[in-house]
Order: sequence, then C-alpha cells, then structure tokens
Amino acid sequence: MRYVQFMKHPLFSRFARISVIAGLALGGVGLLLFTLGISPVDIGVTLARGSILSLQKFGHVLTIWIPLLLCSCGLLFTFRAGLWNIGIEGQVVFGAIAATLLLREENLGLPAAATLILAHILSFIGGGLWAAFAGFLKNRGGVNEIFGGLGLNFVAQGLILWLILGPWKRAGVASMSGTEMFARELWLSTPPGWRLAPAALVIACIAFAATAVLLGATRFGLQIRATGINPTAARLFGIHPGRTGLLAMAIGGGLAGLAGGLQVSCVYHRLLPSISSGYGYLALLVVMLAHYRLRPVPAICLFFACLAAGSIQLPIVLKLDSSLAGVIQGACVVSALLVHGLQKRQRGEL
Amino acid sequence: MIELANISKNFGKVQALQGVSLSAEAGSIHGIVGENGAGKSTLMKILTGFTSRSGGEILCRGKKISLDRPSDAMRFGIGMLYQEPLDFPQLSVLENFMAGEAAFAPGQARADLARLAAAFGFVFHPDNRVETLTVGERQQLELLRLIHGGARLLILDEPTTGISERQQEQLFAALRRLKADGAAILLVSHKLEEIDSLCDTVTVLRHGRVAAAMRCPFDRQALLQAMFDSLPERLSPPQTATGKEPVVEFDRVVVTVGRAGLHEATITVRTGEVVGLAGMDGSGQAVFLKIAGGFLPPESGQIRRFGRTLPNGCGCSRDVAFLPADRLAEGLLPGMTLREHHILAARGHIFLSAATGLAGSRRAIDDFNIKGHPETTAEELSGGNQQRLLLSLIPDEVRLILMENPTRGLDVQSADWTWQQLHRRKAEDGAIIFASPDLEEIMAQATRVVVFYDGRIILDTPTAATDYHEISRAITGEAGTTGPSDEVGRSGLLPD
Amino acid sequence: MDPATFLAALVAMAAPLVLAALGETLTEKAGVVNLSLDGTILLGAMTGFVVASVTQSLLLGFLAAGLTGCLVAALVAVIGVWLGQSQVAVGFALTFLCRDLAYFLGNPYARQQGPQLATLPVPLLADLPFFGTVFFTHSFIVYLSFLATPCCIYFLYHTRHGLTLRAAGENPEGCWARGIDPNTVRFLATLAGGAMAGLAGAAFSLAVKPGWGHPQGCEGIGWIALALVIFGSWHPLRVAAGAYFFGLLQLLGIAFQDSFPGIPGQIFQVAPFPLMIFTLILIHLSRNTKNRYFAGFVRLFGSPPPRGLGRPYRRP
Amino acid sequence: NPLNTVAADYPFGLLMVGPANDHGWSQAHFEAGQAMEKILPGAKMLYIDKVNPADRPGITIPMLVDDLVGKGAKLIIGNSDDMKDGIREAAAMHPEVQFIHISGDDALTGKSGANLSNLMGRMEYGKMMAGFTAAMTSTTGKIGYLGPLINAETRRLAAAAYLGARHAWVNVLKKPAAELQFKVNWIGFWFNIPGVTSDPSLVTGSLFDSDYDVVISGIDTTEALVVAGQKKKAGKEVWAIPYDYQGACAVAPEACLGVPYFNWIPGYTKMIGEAMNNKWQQQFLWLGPDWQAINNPDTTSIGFMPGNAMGDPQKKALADFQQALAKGLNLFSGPLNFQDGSTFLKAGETATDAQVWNLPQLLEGIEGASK
Ligand SMILES: Nc1ncnc2c1ncn2[C@@H]1O[C@H](COP(=O)(O)OP(=O)(O)OP(=O)(O)O)[C@@H](O)[C@H]1O
Ligand SMILES: Nc1ncnc2c1ncn2[C@@H]1O[C@H](COP(=O)(O)OP(=O)(O)OP(=O)(O)O)[C@@H](O)[C@H]1O
Ligand SMILES: [Mg+2]
Ligand SMILES: [Mg+2]
Repeated sequence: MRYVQFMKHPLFSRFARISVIAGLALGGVGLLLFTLGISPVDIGVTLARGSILSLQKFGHVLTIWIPLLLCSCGLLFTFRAGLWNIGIEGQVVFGAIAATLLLREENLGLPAAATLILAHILSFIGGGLWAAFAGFLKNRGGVNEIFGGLGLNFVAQGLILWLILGPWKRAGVASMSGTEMFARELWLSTPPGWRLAPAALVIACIAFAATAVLLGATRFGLQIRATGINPTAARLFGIHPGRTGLLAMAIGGGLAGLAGGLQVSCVYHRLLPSISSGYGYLALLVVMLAHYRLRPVPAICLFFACLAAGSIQLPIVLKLDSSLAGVIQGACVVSALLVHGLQKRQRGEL
Repeated sequence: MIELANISKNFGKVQALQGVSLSAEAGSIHGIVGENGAGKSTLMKILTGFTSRSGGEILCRGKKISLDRPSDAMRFGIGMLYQEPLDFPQLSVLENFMAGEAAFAPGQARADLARLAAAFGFVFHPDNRVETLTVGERQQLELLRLIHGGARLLILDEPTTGISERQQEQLFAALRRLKADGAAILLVSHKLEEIDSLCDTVTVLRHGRVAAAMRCPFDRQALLQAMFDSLPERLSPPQTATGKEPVVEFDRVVVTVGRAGLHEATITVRTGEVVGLAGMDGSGQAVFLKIAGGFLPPESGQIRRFGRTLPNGCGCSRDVAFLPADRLAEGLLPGMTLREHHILAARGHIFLSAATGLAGSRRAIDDFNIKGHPETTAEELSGGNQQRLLLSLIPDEVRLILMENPTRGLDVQSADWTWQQLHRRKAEDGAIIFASPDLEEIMAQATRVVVFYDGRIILDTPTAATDYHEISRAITGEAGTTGPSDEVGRSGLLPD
Repeated sequence: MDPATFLAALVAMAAPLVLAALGETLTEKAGVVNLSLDGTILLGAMTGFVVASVTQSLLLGFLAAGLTGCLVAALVAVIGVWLGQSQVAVGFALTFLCRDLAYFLGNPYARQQGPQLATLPVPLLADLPFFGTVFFTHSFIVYLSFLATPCCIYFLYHTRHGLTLRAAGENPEGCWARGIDPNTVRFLATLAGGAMAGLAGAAFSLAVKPGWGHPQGCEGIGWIALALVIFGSWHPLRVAAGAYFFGLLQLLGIAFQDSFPGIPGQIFQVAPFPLMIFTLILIHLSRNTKNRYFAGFVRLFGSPPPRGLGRPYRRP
Repeated sequence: NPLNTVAADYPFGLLMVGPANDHGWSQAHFEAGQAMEKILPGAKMLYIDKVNPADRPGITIPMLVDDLVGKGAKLIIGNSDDMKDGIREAAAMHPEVQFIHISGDDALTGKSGANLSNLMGRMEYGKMMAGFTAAMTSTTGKIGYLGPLINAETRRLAAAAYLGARHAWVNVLKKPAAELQFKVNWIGFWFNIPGVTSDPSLVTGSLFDSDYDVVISGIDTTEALVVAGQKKKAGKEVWAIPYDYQGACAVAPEACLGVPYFNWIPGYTKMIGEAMNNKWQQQFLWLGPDWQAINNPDTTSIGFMPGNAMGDPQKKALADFQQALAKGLNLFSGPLNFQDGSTFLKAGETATDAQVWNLPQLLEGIEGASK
C-alpha cells in the first residue's frame, strides 16, 4: 500500500493518479503473465506492432476507434445527467437496424449519397428512440435505467436475430452469418489503399467536437450537469430534471445509433447479429476509466482500440488468446475504481 | 448512572458539540432542550455509539467505559428512540421487534411482544409490515423493543413530534412507569409542557454547548432565555404599506408529508407583506413554503398565486424565488462554479465561453460581498457565503420570495445587510414569506407572524399586535388564540 | 417426448441458473448489487474445469470454482461497499475482466477431455413412477439446486442471520443502531452470493455443458440470473420459479422450432428481460396506486426491492 | 508432378472460422495445413482461428488478409462459407495473391477474379454412410440431424444422410419407408454462439429425449456426441455421429458410431502445389473419396472412420454399402420428390452435380425447415 501514503501527499496530481492506475493495472497483468511464464515485453511489442507501428494496421485501429468514440460521447451525455445508460449496446444495435432498413432496399430511386446520408440520420434517430424509451420507462414506469437498459439490450438482440433469420434473410439461406451484402455503391466509400472510410473519421471527430461544445459551452450542457448533480436544486433554476434527462438519453442513444449505422455502412456492409461488436459495453469501460470526464476520452478510446486491434497478433505471433486485451482493459478500470475509492478514504469522505 | 464528560463532535468543519457534560440518574427523567441544530440529537447518538465522538469520555457508575459502537451501548443497557425512526419499513412488526436480538425465537418474541404491548396498552398485529404503521405506533414498537432488550437507560429524541394526543398520553404513561421501575430516561423535546410534566431535571443546549441546567420546577422564562438568544425588547417592524391584491392564497390545503404535514391551512398573503413563519422544526413551515413555491402538490385544497391556480409539478416560474434551508443539498449545485450558477439563474446565454456571465457573477460577488471568485465552486464556500450566493441568484423580476432560515449562519451585520437587500428586492407588488427559528429575526423583519404547531396554524397576527412571549408560548404549543384560520387570515390584514 | 423426461431435462438444465440467481438474491437482499455475475460464472466454469481436470477431482473443481466466485465478490464488496464506489461500475468492469480472464487462462485447456459429473440416481426414490425420473435421476449439483431454494428461504426468513441480512439491505442505519455492522453483513452476503455463482459456473463446465472452450456455452447466463432476481422480485421462491420458467421457455423454443419457422427459437433466450421490465413497472404502479386491491394483487407476485439496495453505508 | 519440385520459401495463410482445436471442421483444415509444411517443402502456414464476428468483434476478413499478406502470405485459404463475401472482397483487393475459398462456388458463378478458386469434398458420400449406419443401428427408427444454418450445402448434406438412412432402412433392413423418421433441427450457425444460435446441446438433448436414438451432427463442433456420451453414461441407449474430423470420436468413443470426415490434404496439395510452381489456374475442385482406400490420408478427400459403438453387423453392412457406392450406386436418382411434394427427379433420372450442389429444398420424408 505504498501508493496510499503517496496519495496523502498534497502534490498528488492527476498525472500521478494516472500513473498509479496504469502501474497498478499493467503491473498486475504483467505479474500474471510472468507467473504464467509469458514475457510481458513480447506481449507489449506484439500489441504495438499490431496496432500503431504500421500505417495499415493503424487504419484498423481507427475503424475500432470511431464507433468507440461515438459511443463514449453518447455516454458522456447520459453520465452528465446522472444516468447509467447500460442500454447503449442495444442502442448501437438499433441504429444498425435502422440504417439497414434503408440500405438493403434495392430500388429506392434515390442517389447513393442521399441514401447513405438518410441511412445515417435514420440510425441516429433509431438509437435515440431506443434510448428515449429507456428514459421513458424510468420517468413514467419507475424502471431504473440500469435494469431497463439491460433488458432493452437483449430485446434489441432478439429483434436483430428475428430480422436476420426471418424477414431479412438471404434467398434460400437461413444463417446467423447475416443479411445479404448491400449494393457496392451503398458502402461508405474508401479510397484505394485505405482501409477505412474518411467520412466515418470525419463524422466521429465532428461528433466529439459537438459533444465537447454542447456539454462544455452551452446552457443546455450546464442544465444537463445541474440535473445530474442535484435534481432538487435544478428545479429552482427552472430546469425540468425528467425532461432534461430524457433529452440527454436521446442524444446519447443517437450517437450510439450512429456508431451502429457506421458499423453496417462501412465495416460489415451487412447486418449481422454481433453488429455492435460490444463497443457499447467497451465504451462504458472507457468512460469509467476517464472518470466521466470528456478530455481523456479520445486517448483512452485510442488505447483500447489499439489493444483490440493489436490483440489479433497474439494468436498469430505468440499463440496466445486475444482475450488478453480485454483483461488489460478491465484491469485498468477496476484499478481506477480502487484508486478513486482509496482517495475518497484519504479525503475522509468515508 | 451514565455520565458524559465534555463531549465534542465536529462534522468536517461544522462544530456540532463542544465540551458538553451531563449525567442521567436511574429512576429519573432528564430533559434536553435547545433550538434546531443545537446538537441534541448528535449528543444522544454519541451516547449510543451510533455516531463517533471527536472528544470527551463516557462514564458508567463513575468509571470510564469504552463506548464506540451501538453494540457496546447495548451491553450497558443504553437504548435510543431515534428522531427519524431507524426501523425496517418493509419487514413485519415481529421481525422489527426481533431484529438485532441475540436469540432467534419467533414464538417467544411473539409472546413477549403481546405481553409488553398489553402492559403498556399498545396494540400491534405482529405480521403487519411496519410501513403500514403510523409514526406513533412505530415509536411504540421501538420502545417495546428497547425495553425487551433490557435497556436501563432510555433515550427518546423528540418522541412526540407527529404523533396523536392519545399516543402521546400512552407514551407518557409508559415513561412514568419505566421511571417508577428505576430506569433512567433522557428526553429530547422542543415542547416545554412535556418537559414540565415529565422531567426532573433539564439541560439546555445552544450552539453545541450547555447553556443551562435546571431542576424542576423550571422557570419557564429562564428556560426560554437559555434556549434562544437573548430576549429582544420589541423592535418596531418595518413600515410597509400592505397592498390589497393577494399574492398567495391557501384554501384548506392538506398534505401528509414531513414530520407533521399540514392540516387544512387557509391563509392569504397580500402584496407588501413580509410574513415570518415561526415554529419548531418540522411543525409545518417548511412544507408550507414548498407548497407555496409549487414544489409540492397539495393532497387536497387549493392554492392560487397572483390570482392564478398553480399547475402541479415543477413550480419554477420566474416571478417566484425559493431559498431552501439546506443550501448545499437543496439549493446549490456542488461542483459548479459561482459563474455557472449565475448563468443558469440568468436568462439568455445559449452558447457559453469562459467569459460568459463573468461580469455578472463578479458584480454579484461585489454586491453581496461573497468571499469567493467566479470560479469558486459552491461547496467551497462557507455556510454564510453559500447563503449570500443564493440571495444573489434571485432574478430581478421576482415578486414572491420564499425562504427557510434566510440568515442562518450569517453574522449580525451581514444579516442586517441581507435584510436590507431583501426589502429592497421586494417590489411594491411583491411579498416575502420566510421561516426562521430565530424569533428575534421574525420580530424585527416580519410585518406579520404565523406560528405553526404540529402542522396547524396556531397563531397568525400582525407583528405589531403580538409580543415575544405570546409567540414563544405558541411555538411550544400553548396558544390561547387558535381561532379558525380564515378569521385569522383576516386578522393578518389589520392595518397597524 | 413424454413429460417425465421433459421435466427431468428441464430441472437439470435450470440447475446452475437456480444457484446463480439465488446467490444474487442473497447479495441483493443485503443491499448490494453484484453485477459481475456473468463474468463470475465464466471464471468459475473455467477454474472448475481446469482444477478438476488437473487434479482429476471433481470436488476440488467445485471448491475452486466457489472460491473464485468468492474472490470476485470480495473485490465487488471492497470497492463497492467499503470504498463507497458505484457498485454498478465495479460489477460491470469485473464482468468483462473475469470473462476475458477466463478465456485467456482457460485457453490451453480449451476443448480438452475433462472429468464429468456422473448422475447418481437416489436408490429407492429413483424407481418412483413419475417423480423418480423427474427428481431423483440427476447429478448431485441438480440435487443441490433442489435444496438451495428451501435452504435460502429457511435462512432468510427463519434464522437470525437471515433477518440481520435483510435488515442490512433494508436500512443499514437501523442495522447499525441495533449493534450490527451492516457493511460486514453485506460483505459476507456478497461473498456467499459470489460463491454460489462460482459453483453455478462449475455446474456448467463439469455437468450441464461439460468441457471448456470459447465459447463455453454459458455466456449470458449471468445477465439472465440478474434479470430473474428482479423478475422474482427478491424472493427466493419466485426467483427459482423464474429460473425454471426460463428453462421451459428455451426447451419450448426448440420444440416449436418447426411449428413457427418464422420465429427463431433463440428469441426465447431474451424472454426474461421484457418480463423483468414488466414486473418492475407493475411494482411501481402498485406503489403509487390508490387502488388497494391492485396493490395487494401485485404483492402476490412482486414486492419492492430492498430499500437500501446499492446505497453504500458510511458511519457518521 | 508438383510434389518433387522444391520451391522457395512459400508462406500461405489459413483463416479458420472456428478454433483450431475444435475436433471438427477447423481442426481438419488446421492439420491439413500442417501436413502441407511436410509434403510441400518450403510451404509455411500462417493461421488465424475463430475468424467470425462473434469471436473477433470488429475484425473483418479483408483486415486479416491484409495482415497475412503483410506477413508475406502468397496464398490464402478461407475455410468457411461464412467468409464468402469477405474473401471475394479481399481477392479483389489483392489480385497478386491467390485465394482458396472452401465450400464456395464463386469460381463457377464467375462472381470473382481469376485469383480465387474453390475447393470442397464430396461429403454427400460420407453423409450417406453416416445415415446408413444410423439407420442400421437405430432401434426406434427415429434419426435426428443436428443442422447448422440452412443453405444449399447443408441441404445437400442433410438430404444425403437421409438417402443413406432410407437405403439402409428399405433396401437392407427391408422395413417400410414410412416407419423411418428423419428430423433436421437447425441451430443457425456452424457452431454454438451463445445468445445467437440455438444451443446445440439442448437441441440434441431434446432430440434424444423424444426417442430419436441416433443424432447425426452437421455442425462443426462435437456437442451432439458429448450429449450422447452423457446420456449413455446415464444408461440411455443412444448414439451420435459427429462430423468433419477424423478424430472426432475421441470425445465420447462409447457413443460414437463413426465419423464422416474431410481430408483436405489431397486438395491442398494440388492447389497449393500448383500455385507454388506458378501453375495456378482458377478452378472449382469437388473431390471425392478414394474408393480403393477410403481412409487413406494421401489419396482420399473424404472418409468414414467407424467408431467403437458400431456393431459388427453394421460394420459389415457398411462395407457392402461402400462397395456398392464405389461401383456407382447413386442414391440421388429418381423417383425423388422435394419436401413440398414437387418432383426432384423422375423415375430413372439421376441428379447432375449441379443439381446436387444447388439442392433447393430438403427431400420428401425429411422433417424440418427447408429455407
Ligand atoms: N451527519 C451529519 N453530517 C454533517 N453535519 C451534521 C450531521 N448531523 C448533524 N450535523 C450538524 O450538527 C449540528 C447539530 O445537529 P443535531 O441534529 O444534533 O441538531 P438538533 O439539536 O438535533 O436539531 P433538531 O432540533 O433539528 O433535531 C447541526 O448543525 C447539523 O447541521
Ligand atoms: N468543501 C470545501 N472545499 C474547499 N474549501 C472549503 C470547503 N468548505 C469550506 N471551505 C473553506 O473553508 C473556510 C471555512 O469554512 P466554514 O464553513 O467553516 O466558514 P464559517 O466560519 O462557517 O463562515 P460562515 O460564518 O460564513 O459560515 C471557507 O471560507 C471556505 O473557503
Ligand atoms: Mg435532532
Ligand atoms: Mg458557517
């Protein structure tokens, strides 16, 4: 418990905390690997090689970073409003479904570009509605957003299974491997040699900027924060806590839905059961690790994306299971919680 | 029997108790009185080990004992009836009765409960859930539990707030009986007639210190003196012309929340009035203010504000301001800076920059000399400055100001200054309604005094027409003038 | 198929779910939400299988699994109860940490032959006409699941410690005032719940779906268990009933695959969740309703959560 | 002959849909790949397993192909029908690299460029033997088929198994065809994905519980045999026939009637060997068994390995059946009706390869969804 005294130190800065958390998590995992007779160094090198040390691989990292960032932004809205939007996974799925609704139509009579734009707007709306539903259940039905969201996640999963095996299945085929591929022109275009659609990258960056502005530099953002901090007091400032929370949910869900839309339009080009790739849940870990603050989010998303992308190399190069990436991610969050808790003790809040 | 030797306790920066000593004798009832926040409950909780103490010792029959947790207290036969019932609403009466006991014998416990209940004249259905009981019954149950647990020192923290006359009789009978059996009893109360009728000795706390200790019979005057700050001679209330048109009208308003709720409150406040609500904590003033502010829908009855009937739900309308008592918990947004508070309070400002609202909050900081800068967060402010911040957030167009303890934690001159501000604020066509435990303040600032007791308006008169003693008597429940409230309502309009 | 074998299959497949859900019920009754159930079960399944196949001892396998569950629960309790962090947050993070840890550590043993729990029919009872097949021709873990429900009920509602546990979940302050440290109670309850979840994991990897792999096949069960605790509104009997009901749904889903080609059988796997939400809404409405009959009716199959659920206690 | 020409160092990539040690489809490919390193000097295998969206979220075939190519792979094998679109896309991205897509038919339909060939084994024969053995063993006359997802390939194989069973039932055991029940239960994918597919263990279990005493597995993993083993231990007379991998019976030998398996060595040797010697041409290979030595690893592309649980009479009958097949017995010959009653083959007709390959429906007499 050396770091406890360390934390007592008045000069215990944010940077110090970050290094403690990282040290705790990576140290723990490293120790584990060491006891298993695996060299943590090899792992590190392999992960780095597989993620950032080649331009092409970095493209793959970005394809993970984009939806992760979108979901995290969505979560920032809901967490600011004091809501634990565990339903984000379902919101991603719903966005994907909404986008597919449009993209799988052959004869829509619209130019491809218009279809794509519409599809992504639709995905935003789809995710938003699904989230708003959870918010509605909370306001009107007294269903805690955690259980409500969790439930709706699985409902969305059921829906997507039904669509893929039912109405949207390939001709003569009933397979969980997904719907028919979309027409080529309905893929978000990727320049030759690229492995990700620049448009998606732009969307993600815009979304992050928008989140930063909305939450940090508008009256609305302030109202969301007020609702999250103290609903009772918020009413004194003329804020409707219920409504504001609902709105925050809708926006958060919308961003998640957008992530889902991009998953179909530029990663898989079809709808499949695991379309969300678990990014919603992963984003929850990201935002927890960021301690619900905005600024660290892109970096943490990048870190997690690197782990996810690099971990593919583990089985190829070291014959190890890729799930090590998840172990590291989880360990980071748990140790972050531990450190924050210990600090709370130090401050005598417990 | 049990002795407390200069106990002190602080919650963070709040010094709740300082060097308090008192002792409880077997076979006697010892009263503890004091205004709200004096430290009564805290002291008692320390005696049961519920709250940890920052300093001081506890002695049993002369020798020091280590008493750090309720289990210790129980070993010494100390049992407490807490101010806010600490029972298990969703569990059955019997389970509540048994919880915490060393042995588990439902049959036995059922029998004991029946026996004790009979002995004290209480009635229980052991299998009902406790949440279906009244506050009084819950206290009775707790009492029986404590007795069953073999408590020789019983502590009761305001046991009679929000229970019926009958239950009160029953309770007192029980207490006398226990006293006769040689138990020691500590009774915290705000109601002096209870103290009179029950206690052998009484200790008065003020601001966490012992202000006085007396044996019965008590000199009521001295007691009041000790409880509240020095008795003021009549100040002449500010002369404000009372307009005619109503600002707030209550018509037979009933709610059952809070310690005492509100029973059939009927009252009309007119423009130009400054109404002071007096009464012990939880007698109904707070509920009254919340309803007037529109934050609490009445269960029956009607409220009109500026002649318009209130819509339910969020009462936030820009011509009413509400300053709650617990500033940090109900009024301010901890973690947000003064600037952000002012932005939220003001109109406009869709997009914000680091400069937005800076000028505004700077001005407010100067005007209300808040000890802080625009980027200070609310919880960093001291109690007094938090109050200043709240005042500075009141929009200009406000016509009705509702306040709980407006100058709590303010030193004298800043209190005066605050009141100047408030009177200036109150437009000609507006009104102020405030609750305060500080009679001095009410006498000095209000044009009209309304005293609450057990959720009823027990006294309603122009300040000019009453005096300090009538009010303090009314506060402790003995009112000569409990006229029908509508007539009282009229009396509020008498020109003075 | 004849009802006896059908029911026998049902109770066998529901066994681990019953254990996990009851464990979580204990935890939540004490006021702690252990969201890490899904990960705990997987980690338990992995340790159970690995230990059992290395030591060739099923007993050690189950013990190890239970212990693993305890350890995870201990983390939840330390961070969520004693360090006052959000129980949801820590539980959630642990869910994923444990899942991936299980896959990573278990990888070398994936799809290897391991010991399996043999069925041991109860000597005489097994020959009973109908009940024999349904109840007395199973492995010990299934018998354990039979015993678990009555034991839970007895413990919670007929013992002193059960009362204390509920008290701690209901109102920790009151618990403290009665001389019991609620945090200790909560800590122990969390450990107990975790242990049962761990056992449930081993029940999968050593009996119901013998073997370890990625996927093992018990993924998602933890979430189901969490949903069932709410669906059963924190009463062991209703929770267990919910678990069997869920098993029934799944078997029917398979049985009717041909009857409704439109509906994929696996849809039935998500059925508990809408039901859970529905239960919560009913309870909410019954709370706010003036209609006492409706409220009373709802009370039959739904009661509100423990008052102190998820609220950390700190001494003033 | 490509075998005796020593080529330079030749890395090739193998993308497996399941785990390399699944005792099924993927392991068969994996071991064939390892064999290549011995048979074709210089050949070196790079592999990635669990290549499916559930196990590797966010990872697509083109990404992995990029990676393998980056590691120098000159030829890449995609071993699952699930990879069809991905491989097609990757092949378009990397015209300089050769691709083998197992079980697909892009090379026939011309949906892809010249750098993509298809390889498959004539598993119908294996499934016929499986069905035959099942029917010869079954005491209840109820045979269950644990199907993966539904497509032309899986319909083809289920139908083949049925034809084998019916042959045994009617022509060998001389029982009325009506008494034979053959039911297909589809789980939705090639292996269990919890929460996405139906649970194969449960499906098999419910088949056994409703008196289907033999279950033929059509999925890549061994759940069916595992469950059969459990039931056997519990004293039930049931059997299972796994799929894909020669050693699959090892999971529960006492309940295993035998396993029809793929042996990818001949196919790989031909295609990779040609590629190594720059003799690559796009082709669609559908290789059958070596009727002389049906379990000869060097020559046969599909085989049938009898299991411990197969009785001697059944063994003998199976041998005769294999002889007959070798002599040209074709069970895909009329009169045959589709499940919906429409004619597939009139009396005297025999099905063409194309007809068998793209079987549009299950056959009359099979229970279970066709689409
Ligand atoms: N848990 C707590 N945390 C912080 N401050 C507290 C806490 N409990 C009491 N205090 C503070 O300690 C002081 C004494 O509180 P206490 O409850 O003892 O007053 P009291 O005499 O019981 O008042 P009342 O008559 O309203 O019950 C008050 O200023 C109160 O704000
Ligand atoms: N939570 C906090 N974080 C940082 N600083 C704080 C916090 N609370 C109080 N302070 C600082 O400590 C000082 C003392 O606070 P305290 O509330 O005791 O003042 P006070 O003596 O009660 O003044 P007042 O009479 O106005 O209430 C305050 O001036 C404030 O700046
Ligand atoms: Mg008190
Ligand atoms: Mg102060």
